[in-house]
Amino acid sequence: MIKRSYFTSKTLPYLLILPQILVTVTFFYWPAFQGLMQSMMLSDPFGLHNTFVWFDNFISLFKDPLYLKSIGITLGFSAATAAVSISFGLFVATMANRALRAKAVIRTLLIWPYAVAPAISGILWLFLLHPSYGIVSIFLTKTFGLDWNPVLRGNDALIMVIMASAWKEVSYNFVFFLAGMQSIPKSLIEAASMDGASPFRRFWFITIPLLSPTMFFVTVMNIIYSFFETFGVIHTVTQGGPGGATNILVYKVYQDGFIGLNLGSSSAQSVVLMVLIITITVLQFKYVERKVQYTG
Amino acid sequence: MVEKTPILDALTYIFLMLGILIVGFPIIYALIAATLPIEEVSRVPMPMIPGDQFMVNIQAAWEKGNLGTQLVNSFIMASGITIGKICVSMLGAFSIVYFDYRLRTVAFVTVFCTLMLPVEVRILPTYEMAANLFGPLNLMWEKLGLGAVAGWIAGHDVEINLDFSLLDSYTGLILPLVASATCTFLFRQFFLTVPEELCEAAKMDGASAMTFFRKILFPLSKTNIAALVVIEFVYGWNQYLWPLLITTDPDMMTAVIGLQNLIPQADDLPYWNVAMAGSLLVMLPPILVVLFMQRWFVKGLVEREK
Amino acid sequence: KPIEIHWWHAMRSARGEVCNAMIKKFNESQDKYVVVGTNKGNYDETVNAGVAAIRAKKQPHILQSFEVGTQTMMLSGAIYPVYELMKDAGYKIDWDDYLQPVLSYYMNADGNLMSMPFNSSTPVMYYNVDLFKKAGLAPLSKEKPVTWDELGGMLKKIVGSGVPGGMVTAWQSWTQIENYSAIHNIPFASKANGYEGLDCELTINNDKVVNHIARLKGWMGDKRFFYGGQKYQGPKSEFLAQNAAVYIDSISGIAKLKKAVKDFTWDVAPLPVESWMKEPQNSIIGGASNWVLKGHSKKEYQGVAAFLEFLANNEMQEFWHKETGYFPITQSAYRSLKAKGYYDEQPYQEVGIKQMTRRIPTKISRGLRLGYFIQIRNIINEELELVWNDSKSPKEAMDSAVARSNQKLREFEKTYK
Amino acid sequence: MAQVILKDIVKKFGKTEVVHGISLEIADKEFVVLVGPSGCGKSTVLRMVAGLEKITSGRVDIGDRIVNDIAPKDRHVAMVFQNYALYPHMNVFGNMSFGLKLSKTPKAEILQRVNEAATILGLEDLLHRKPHELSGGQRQRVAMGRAIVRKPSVFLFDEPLSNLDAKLRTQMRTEIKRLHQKVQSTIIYVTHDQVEAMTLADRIVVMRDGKIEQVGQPIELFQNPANTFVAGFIGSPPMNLVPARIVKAGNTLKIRFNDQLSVPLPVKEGMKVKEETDVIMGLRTEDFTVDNGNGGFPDAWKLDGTVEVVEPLGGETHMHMDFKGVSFIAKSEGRRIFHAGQQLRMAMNLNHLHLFDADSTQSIY
Amino acid sequence: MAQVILKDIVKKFGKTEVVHGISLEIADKEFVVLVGPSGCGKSTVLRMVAGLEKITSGRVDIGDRIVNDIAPKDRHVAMVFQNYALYPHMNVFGNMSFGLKLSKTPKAEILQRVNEAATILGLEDLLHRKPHELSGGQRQRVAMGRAIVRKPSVFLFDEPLSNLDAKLRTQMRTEIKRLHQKVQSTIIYVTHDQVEAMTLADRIVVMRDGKIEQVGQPIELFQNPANTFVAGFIGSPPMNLVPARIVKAGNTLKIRFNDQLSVPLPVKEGMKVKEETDVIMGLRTEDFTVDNGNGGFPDAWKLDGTVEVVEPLGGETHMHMDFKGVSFIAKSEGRRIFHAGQQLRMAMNLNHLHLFDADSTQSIY
Ligand SMILES: Nc1ncnc2c1ncn2[C@@H]1O[C@H](COP(=O)(O)OP(=O)(O)OP(=O)(O)O)[C@@H](O)[C@H]1O
Ligand SMILES: Nc1ncnc2c1ncn2[C@@H]1O[C@H](COP(=O)(O)OP(=O)(O)OP(=O)(O)O)[C@@H](O)[C@H]1O
Ligand SMILES: O=P(O)(O)OC[C@H](O)CO
Ligand SMILES: [Mg+2]
Ligand SMILES: [Mg+2]
Repeated sequence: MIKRSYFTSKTLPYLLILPQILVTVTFFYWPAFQGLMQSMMLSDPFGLHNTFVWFDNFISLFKDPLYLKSIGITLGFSAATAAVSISFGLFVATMANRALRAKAVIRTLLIWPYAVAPAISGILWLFLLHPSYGIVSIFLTKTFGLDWNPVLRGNDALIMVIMASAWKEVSYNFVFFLAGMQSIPKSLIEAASMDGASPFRRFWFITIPLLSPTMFFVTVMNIIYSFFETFGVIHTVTQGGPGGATNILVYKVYQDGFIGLNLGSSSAQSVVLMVLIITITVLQFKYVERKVQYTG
Repeated sequence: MVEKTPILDALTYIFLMLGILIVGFPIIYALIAATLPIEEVSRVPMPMIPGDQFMVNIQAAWEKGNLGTQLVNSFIMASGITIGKICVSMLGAFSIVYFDYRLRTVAFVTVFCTLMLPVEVRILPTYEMAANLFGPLNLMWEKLGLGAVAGWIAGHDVEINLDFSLLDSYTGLILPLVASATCTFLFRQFFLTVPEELCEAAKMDGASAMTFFRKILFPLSKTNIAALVVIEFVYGWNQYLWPLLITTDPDMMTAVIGLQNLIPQADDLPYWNVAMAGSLLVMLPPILVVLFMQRWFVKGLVEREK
Repeated sequence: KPIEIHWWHAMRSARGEVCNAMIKKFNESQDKYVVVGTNKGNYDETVNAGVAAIRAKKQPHILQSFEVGTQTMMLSGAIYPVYELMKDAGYKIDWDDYLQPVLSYYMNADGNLMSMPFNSSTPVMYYNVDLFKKAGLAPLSKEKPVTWDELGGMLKKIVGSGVPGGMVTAWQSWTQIENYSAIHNIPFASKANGYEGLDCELTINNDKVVNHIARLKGWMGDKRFFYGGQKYQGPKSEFLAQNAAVYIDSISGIAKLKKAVKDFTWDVAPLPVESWMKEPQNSIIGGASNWVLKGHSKKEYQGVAAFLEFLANNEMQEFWHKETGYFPITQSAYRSLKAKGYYDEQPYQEVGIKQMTRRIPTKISRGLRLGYFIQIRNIINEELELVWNDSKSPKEAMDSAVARSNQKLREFEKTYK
Repeated sequence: MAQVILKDIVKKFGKTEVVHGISLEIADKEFVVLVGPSGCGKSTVLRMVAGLEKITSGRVDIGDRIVNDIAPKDRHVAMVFQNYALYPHMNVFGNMSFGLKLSKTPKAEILQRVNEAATILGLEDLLHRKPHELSGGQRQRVAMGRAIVRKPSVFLFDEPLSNLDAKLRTQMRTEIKRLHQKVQSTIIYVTHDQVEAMTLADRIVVMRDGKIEQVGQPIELFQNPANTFVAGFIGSPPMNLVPARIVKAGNTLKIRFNDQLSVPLPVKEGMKVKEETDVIMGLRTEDFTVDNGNGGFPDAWKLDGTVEVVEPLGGETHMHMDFKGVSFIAKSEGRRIFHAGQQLRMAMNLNHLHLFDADSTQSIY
Repeated sequence: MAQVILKDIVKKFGKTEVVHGISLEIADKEFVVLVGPSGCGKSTVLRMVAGLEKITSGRVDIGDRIVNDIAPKDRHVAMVFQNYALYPHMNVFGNMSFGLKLSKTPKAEILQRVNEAATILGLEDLLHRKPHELSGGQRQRVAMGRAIVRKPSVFLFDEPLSNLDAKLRTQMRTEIKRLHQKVQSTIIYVTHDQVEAMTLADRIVVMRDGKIEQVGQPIELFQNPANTFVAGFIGSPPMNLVPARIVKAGNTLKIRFNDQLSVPLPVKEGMKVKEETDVIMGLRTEDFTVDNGNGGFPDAWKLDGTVEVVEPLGGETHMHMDFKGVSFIAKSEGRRIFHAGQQLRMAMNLNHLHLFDADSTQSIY
């Protein structure tokens, strides 16, 4: 971390880091502190009546079956989103890596959804999967006789937001997997083929294990994405419904805090999320430390 | 590889095409929808042959959604976040990597604790912060009884109410999102890979810290900057919850938020054609940025991993 | 330089345009003030934008809040009650001229008006005349409500005639529980629906409501009823697409239907009642009122008062009513329209007014005043959805809605103690 | 039975041909080293034998089969890569047994073979380590072990030592030599280090630009390089190569460097050098001796020169000499001290003279 | 006036001391090479002279100033780095002129100085190239050019050639030597390559573990290494170092390797070797000769041995020999062919014998 040849100056380094610190403290630490305080208070929506209640908000939160359900939904949603986008991304990346020609074109054709806002992705998929006029749902209903109705049925709604969220992440994962695969030394693959491994076995026994650091990173990023950035998707598509089936944690923070105006509970939920994210970050760093080495 | 696997090769390309098609389908469908008149688009199922109403719909979206102003806002917000983040984080990383000072570790930890925490989890207090930047000062004034002290000194009641709001301002859209360590982290990683000898050579050549930064480090960071420009521009452009909360003036709204006005709500006619036209318009700029700057973008993304 | 008056409202598309027209008229009518109207999204979003702004001390002068936010706003300590405002500004308003069911919703315990009624509505039943005819059904009366049983029979015929679905409803909590309770004089909550104390509790898990929900659920089996969702898709588009022949929504739906329906005839009828309810009560109001927020200068409040006064004048109210379907909130505006023969030409415009004023409101049909009502509505919506998608029985759902809501009510009570 | 025969093999990448029709017969159990400058096609040839690269035209036989269309795993060859290409996620045992597992070898046999190889290479105690827990030399050994367990009839090595430091390189070189003696397989070994080539090879193949320049035993290449390229490539410091002209002097021939300097051309049986031809004269640095009167060389072979640069290496000293405008590097025993500017009389041992045609650069003497 | 004097300099990184009080006087215009194994502190010493590293204690004088507290740019020193450290975004001209520009040198003078340096180094045509458009050798030259333009009184080189391949290394070595002759500055040069050290240095400083082991002219170190470390470090292949014991045999002393093998210890004036001491015997590989009867060595110096491994390098051959259980490496002229297993009678030239104390490893003979 420390460069050997540093500069010495009494004030300059402080001046240089100052803007960063200022912004961070103002818009990060102070709000986070406030959030923490708020999470231990009962307040009216207007912040005019505040009662300090210690951990009551947290206690009632974890006693609330709906919050627990929301945790479950979030986990399921994230896992599914990650699983769909990772497996699809991995699959396409594998194919692209096999393709000898046109890698650049393929990448161009696959990369752009990354740039689409989650909210817009939600709109697109809503349009595709809407029960009464979405082309995909019509296709599903007509072809497979499925009774597809995300407006009514929680599972269908969940599938819809998973699709909309995963779609966008596919390109992100694709980029990483392709890069990961390309950084696996060719000689390893060649050694495996000398050892008599078929393409499929090479993929299974060499590529996948060697991709595990990338896989881990991508998983973490996907989880963070589906925990937070999918807010736009949920907000535009289901608003947490039907019957709370798509009410993921971050949406619940918004719904309870901004729509329901229950600030204490909402803040407590934010704090829970913060702790969660910090844990993930720490894990991520720990893992990165002992990353598998490619060469050697 | 060397195996003769024509079937596998063919499958590879078939699957690739399929993959690209699946990934591309929503946009193709949106494109078609955007060319149709309202009657066609609300037909079930929607015809898959493009119509001729594209420009009409685009225009409708443009006007109805106030997209002209909002695209400009989005652009300002995205660029502001991009430039702000890059400036702040580059200087910060420079300080952390190239200087040795007492509080360096403190600064490092302070900054990097924020690495992965998205705005969403601290949204409410951040909002209040943005609403009045001097809130904490006022609070301290009250809580610490400074007012009373000042009053005692001045001999009369002193009321201080500093008031500086970032709501409905570009600063408000931008600044709170600049507070993240991802870029700083990336620059730090990059600076650590810059050979130490380069810095030493510059020192032997008589360069001061800032000269080294301007003349050597900055030019060397060009590709990293380019990568970050793409990533942060897309990030800024696609922000949702924050601008949703902080802007109330329609002339300050960003395009992604404004787009919600185009989506047929319970109380509108299903103008999906216009909604799709609007969506296309709003998603176009970041897509173009990503496509045109693909090379750097990929590099930047992948380097984040490290 | 004219003084700017900011008004945040939830009026969009058709209604938004009418609002803008009224603002424009006001601004042109004088040069001391300029009203700036801003749509802040739907009702929820507008209230939360307002709350956030109040916390941040960036509040507008006038905030539109739907009826559900009434208790929240009243207790907020952030409002400038309109009766005081108008008095302070020197306006003498004849409050008796206002529609009483509307006023009573927004009055405090002392009978003083806290917010200015603006867009008041009540739910009614829209139906597709053509589909009715096709199914061999006669048009419905605009005065006398059909019973739910009769409606059930009609819907059966309609579905039998090949229409994909029978009935849909917007605002399910408002129309099927809140108004159902009012019309049948069933308490929605204890303590006179919350008017008489923060320590009230919900009572919607009573047999009557549960049975009603169970009936709707039963209708889902043969498509006499289906669920159209809450947003984007909404029941209205089902009605528009003629997937449903009956559509329950606020009278404010008139504006939109007028604009959107091209290929069939529709009409309005009062909400159905139970056959045992010989004298159905009034329905309760919906829509929203304008709250004046504290923290501005006297001069500005002068302008606010002028604007509110302007909105309430006959000309504006007639315009508003005609264009949107919302009530004219003063008796005089109503009378003036009547006198002009407007309701003879457009009889459907009067269905809501008549339904709402058909009886003196009881303590139970007067309205609802609950803390965290926005969350409670979401809870009810959620629980109903769980009924619709077979996750819960009506009784379970209502029990759970009551339990969950009561918890919110207790939290609210604690906060304000 | 594992001779390897390359017949007119050509390799094109797209349109560029990088191997231009190479033919080579490698006997069973022979240790053949391919050398040549970077990019000359050594690896490409090796990889064609391995089956990792398609053969554009020509054919490769291993044992008594044409292997052009046989998959790498079925060619009975094993390869050791420059960067070892160990599977980082498997331990040493896993690395060595991977191929056997894939070919469904019985467990007991795998165990036995791996242990055998581990014993040969002294890896017994490392079987449970992951590659990143090994030193460079150990990794190198594992890579060889992975090759050995498969009992291939041909071993292919692609610069296996170039990632190691000098000391380890010397040590591993010896181990490879020992290994060859033990396993008795055919070995094709690529390097660009001529010391490795000289010390390891039964025969060296010198390549340049996708062609073979010369094939032969190490000492043969050293003593009889076929052309200036081989002459300059084999031997360190490299042979002095100086342009000159053959002229007639009386009835003998002389090698004339410039107006002032020429030496007689010793007559050799069957010599085909003609007068008035431009040549390149080659003489190794060790064929200079400081004249002390008793070297037994004719006087005409002795030249007066000036020492320009002295490079004392301890055991030997390299002197950059100038003889009337012609530069040579001479090697001398290390303990005598010379200094720049010194005048010296040097004897050239013209018995070891080489002459190359100036145009074709081929040896003509 | 640019002598460089190090006086008791110590360097600590945090709590670990890596340079333990080194003193050294370097004369004006002297070419001093620091050698030693990796991590011994060579670079650290150099960097303290350059001013890139604070001196923990002791002092450094350059010319007639104490420079401990003088900034690098004001010390009149220039440094060439191992990886060249060229500014990748500037062209050659930019790289060379950067320092001058920063010191506000007039344009005309910059131009002149850069051109001058470019001429010296043959870089005239490359001034507009970016570093990545240059070959390794050219980059190396630019790095030197960047140092030259500053007209420093002391040049510091930190392993400047270790990134180059063998051929280029030899060539650049000569260039550096020539450069020294031209610019006549003091040079401190760090390397771990002993050939470089031998060929370039006026004096070599051998370091180990932050201390100086020996300072001297190359040949002096080669011939009289102060201890086994220097003995093993200087010379390639390294000196044979074999443990032995001094025993009395009649009235002479003998060096006994084991029960079967011993050689007489030639008597030397003022010799302090005592009987019954454990020693390490050192003999260079070139001090073995295959006995042909006329080497003039006493018979007692001749031993019968077996050739174990032969490494023919062309010009010379290294033979790993076994003499009754004791291993030596012997170097022989290249043209004679030996083979493993051959029995040979070798003469040791005990005139060049070294003895080191087994405990202190210091030279005692
Ligand atoms: N996959 C490829 N595509 C195109 N050209 C290639 C490819 N592989 C090798 N070449 C080219 O073929 C030529 C020979 O390459 P090869 O790797 O065989 O050289 P080499 O003798 O092994 O060199 P080195 O000593 O550097 O390993 C080179 O010019 C190289 O650029
Ligand atoms: N900045 C530093 N912080 C801590 N220890 C250091 C630092 N720089 C060098 N060292 C340590 O000081 C010792 C000497 O390092 P130095 O770089 O001088 O060795 P060297 O002789 O140049 O080795 P090499 O030949 O590998 O370059 C080493 O043990 C090294 O680990
Ligand atoms: O559609 P509106 O404006 O009549 O409002 C309906 C309900 O009252 C909302 O709570
Ligand atoms: Mg190669
Ligand atoms: Mg070093």
